[in-house]
Amino acid sequence: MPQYGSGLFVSIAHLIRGLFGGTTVTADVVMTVINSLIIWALIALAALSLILLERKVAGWMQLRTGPNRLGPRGWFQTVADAMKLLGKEDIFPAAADKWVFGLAPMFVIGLSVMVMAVIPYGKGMVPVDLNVGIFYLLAVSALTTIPFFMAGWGSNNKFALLGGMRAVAQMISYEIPLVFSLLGVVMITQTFKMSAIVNAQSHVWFILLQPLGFVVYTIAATAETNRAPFDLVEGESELTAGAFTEYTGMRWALFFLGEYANLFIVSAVAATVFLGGWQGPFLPGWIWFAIKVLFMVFLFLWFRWTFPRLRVDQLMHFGWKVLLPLSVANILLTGVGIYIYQLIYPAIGG
Amino acid sequence: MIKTQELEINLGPQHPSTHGVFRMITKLDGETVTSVESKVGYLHRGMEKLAESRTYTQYIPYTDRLDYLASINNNLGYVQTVEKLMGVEVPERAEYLRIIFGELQRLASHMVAIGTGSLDLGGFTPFLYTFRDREKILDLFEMTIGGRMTMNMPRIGGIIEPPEEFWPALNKFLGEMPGSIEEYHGIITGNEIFQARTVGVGIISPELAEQIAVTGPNLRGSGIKWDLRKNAPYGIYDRFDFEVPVGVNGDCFDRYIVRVREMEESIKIIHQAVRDIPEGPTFAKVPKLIKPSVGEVYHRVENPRGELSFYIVSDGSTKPYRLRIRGGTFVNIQVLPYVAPGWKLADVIAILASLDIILPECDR
Amino acid sequence: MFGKGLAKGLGITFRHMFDKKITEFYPEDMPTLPPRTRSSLALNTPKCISCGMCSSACPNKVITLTTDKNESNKKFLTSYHMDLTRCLFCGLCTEACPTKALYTTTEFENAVYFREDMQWDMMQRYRDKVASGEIKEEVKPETKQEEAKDNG
Amino acid sequence: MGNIGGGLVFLVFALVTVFSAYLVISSRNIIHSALFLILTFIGVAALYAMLDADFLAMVQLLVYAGAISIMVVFGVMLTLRGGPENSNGDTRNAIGGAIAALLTFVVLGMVIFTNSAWLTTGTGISGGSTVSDVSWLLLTKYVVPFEVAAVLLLVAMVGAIILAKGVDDSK
Repeated sequence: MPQYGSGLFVSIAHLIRGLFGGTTVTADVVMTVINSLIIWALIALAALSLILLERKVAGWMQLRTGPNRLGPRGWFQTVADAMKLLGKEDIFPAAADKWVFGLAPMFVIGLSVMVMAVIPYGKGMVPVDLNVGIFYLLAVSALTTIPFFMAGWGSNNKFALLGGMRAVAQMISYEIPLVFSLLGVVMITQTFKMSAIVNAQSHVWFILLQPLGFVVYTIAATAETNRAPFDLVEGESELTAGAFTEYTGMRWALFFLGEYANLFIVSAVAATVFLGGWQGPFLPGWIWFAIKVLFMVFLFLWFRWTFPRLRVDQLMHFGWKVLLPLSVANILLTGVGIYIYQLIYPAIGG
Repeated sequence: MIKTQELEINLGPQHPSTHGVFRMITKLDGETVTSVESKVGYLHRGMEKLAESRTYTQYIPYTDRLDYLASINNNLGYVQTVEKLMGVEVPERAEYLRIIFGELQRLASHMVAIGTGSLDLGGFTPFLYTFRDREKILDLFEMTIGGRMTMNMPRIGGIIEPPEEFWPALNKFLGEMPGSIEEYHGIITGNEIFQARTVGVGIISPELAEQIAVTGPNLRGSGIKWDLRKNAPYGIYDRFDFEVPVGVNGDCFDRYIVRVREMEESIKIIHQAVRDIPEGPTFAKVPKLIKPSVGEVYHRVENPRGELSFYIVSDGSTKPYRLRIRGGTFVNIQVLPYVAPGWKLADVIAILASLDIILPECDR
Repeated sequence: MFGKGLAKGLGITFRHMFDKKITEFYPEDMPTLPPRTRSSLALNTPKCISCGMCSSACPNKVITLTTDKNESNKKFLTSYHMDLTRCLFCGLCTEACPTKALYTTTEFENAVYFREDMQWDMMQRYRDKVASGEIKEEVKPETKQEEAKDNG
Repeated sequence: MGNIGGGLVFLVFALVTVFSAYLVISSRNIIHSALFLILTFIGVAALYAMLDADFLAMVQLLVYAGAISIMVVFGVMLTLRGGPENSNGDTRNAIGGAIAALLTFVVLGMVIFTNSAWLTTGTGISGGSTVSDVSWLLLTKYVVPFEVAAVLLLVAMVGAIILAKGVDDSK
């Protein structure tokens, strides 16, 4: 396995592997444990920093400074908030469906961990490089509907129920354009493997080949993460806090964590699939990856702090009647494009 | 047709989007609202009864607390009513100052209306932009009278003279205002999502508006050109040249855009007033103890939220025998059960926001 | 074209990201309020002529003052109490004051932990202010000081 | 899957699948039933993945657990009258059900164990991943069934829309 210039983390991983005898089962198990610990840490880190970033960006856009009290320029604010949430009372509503209500937040975070396992963070830095990587990612993130529904139902609260219903309806409608928008890239690369998709972009980023796919993906991903202008699940102006109305303390914080982990995931997928992943000159791959993810995150934050919210039927209308045809058209165009390309360069494709 | 179970939801009295303590009992079929029952009165403080135990002057600060976003307009309405009862002639300069401050207050109030309107549709940032500009107006008020929300500024027979530094600050504000309105248009009016949420939503037909006696921008949004400043001028409004903007469809967007255009008209009025304001005293000769003769009086003014009128019965003592307030919100809110059904839950919030209610005025 | 308005909005928010922020860092940078600000009330005791105009101008009976008469039949203040829990900060009392002994100040940090702390003894507050050097005590007529001494 | 670890994992997922399938039918609360159904689907997906049918596993996850079960849940949630307690009714014909299940089990077992061709594992068509195999087969050998299924789904969709829109009640 040539790992030239692959950077710090890969070397560390090799070192640890070497300690346990290279490719033995023990080494595999140890690496899996370490990888999952890293992913957990990454989720916590991503959520904490993204929450702060969100508040800072929101502040700047609104002519405020954002959090500015704790630590240098307020950079420790979310840490303090997390501590506060940890210390809060965990309230179960009397009429709640205890098991469903209690398990929902854990599923949110569990699914995020499952998804984050297949993202290529840098050259050779894919915790699990599945053959069906991107498809696995979509399949698992489709399951994120369930915890939202569980939260909405389990709370036994009318606002929460409406929020849960919206979550389900919204995710079902946006899952399909999301999948289809990524299919164009899959058609070009002929693989679902995340690392192969990144490798295929060493010359040209797929945002240039798939601009329509990128646009559709960005919109669908905004809806998938329940962020404005598609934040109907929370919809605070009509549903107070939607599906999370009854949640308190750490359980609520887990939802929050899940939301930002999801934000990170969709940004990471966009960076991987459309922006060339960790490819880039001079800097190590994982730094390039971080830069691209931050760019996507900023895009989502920017949308959130500029746009009002769509109505639920407009959201459905937009998803089914605008995005879906667009994404199908994208697939068609890509197919035609590949066909023409193959006529010119018969070598490519299978 | 697949039927779903009807869901009864209490929006309010504690709810982020009911602008205070307003309660809507909504019945939902899925997301579609089938009926709305509006409940008011959670903020009832007996404002009318309080007047009976306060002297005429002492009641002025209470009118601040009717429509707290337009306190100077309330003050003016009340003060002019008492002046009408007593037959007091207010000095020219005071009249002009009243126009300036009344219109500044209208601007501030409309800024809140469009800002919170955007907030209720989920757009948080425009809300803070409007509040940034409102802050400038409040600074002007603070400079003049010392209050920001509850100004208690006009007095029976006059108004308080603003300090020297007020005039340059006012000019600076007026200079910045067109840019700000341009910004509102950019971030709210022109936004396709905002338009999708408001155009054609919650149409109040002119007939309905007339039957319920809706007033203010909500009435004008329905296309009826009725503005007391033009149709029954009080103070010296007849001397100013301004348009009465009206909407076409009577939907939420029209009510919004009428407010923005009224802001532009208000700026025009302030410009004219600043140009024409004469020198002179700002207080008429009024006895220290206000004791109107026996009689009754009715006076109405155009407030940012519709007509505000006072009806005072005097028994010749220093306190009103009976005082009755007709607030715009209380009437405007009554269209909700007629307009809301058939729309989605989020639309009801949009309609409520476009009505621009303020509960203290409604419940009194 | 669809999306033009959205793009314009995005442009506005992006521009504002680099604008000057308008946040006030309150406890560090105290805001300078205009002199007319009605955020607190203070009594300049020596100026007070104990006429009771403020008390009768108040819509909410915030002010209760007690007076006494000296030998020369001149009224002087024995206590001046304000119940801030009921105060509207409307400024009618300061307007009514003929000598401007009662005046509004720009101190705005009036929050207290206990309800009783909202009961202000204005004369005591004046003495505290003089003691802390915040305001200079007005030179009182010679006779008045003696009278005060006589009364205890 | 000869090693002990693989067998253990299989056992865990099989138990999860069977147990949650049992809970689907025994749960009194219909929402719980629906949620356990999702768990069953996920367990089945895991079993597929263990059989190296990773594409099928993902389809199972995406379509069954992600979409179909959600539709079930949605339908239940929207049409539920009264509380969720005892909404699943009694499982009355326990004996009859047991006999039917036993018979099904026996028949399946006979089919599996008497048909020796099932016991051998198939080899890939192109030697590539399962995805390319599946797509290759779908668009060549099985193109007619594929299109027929598509038409069937289209008909079902049209029917669903007509059902949902329904006849005007006001008549």
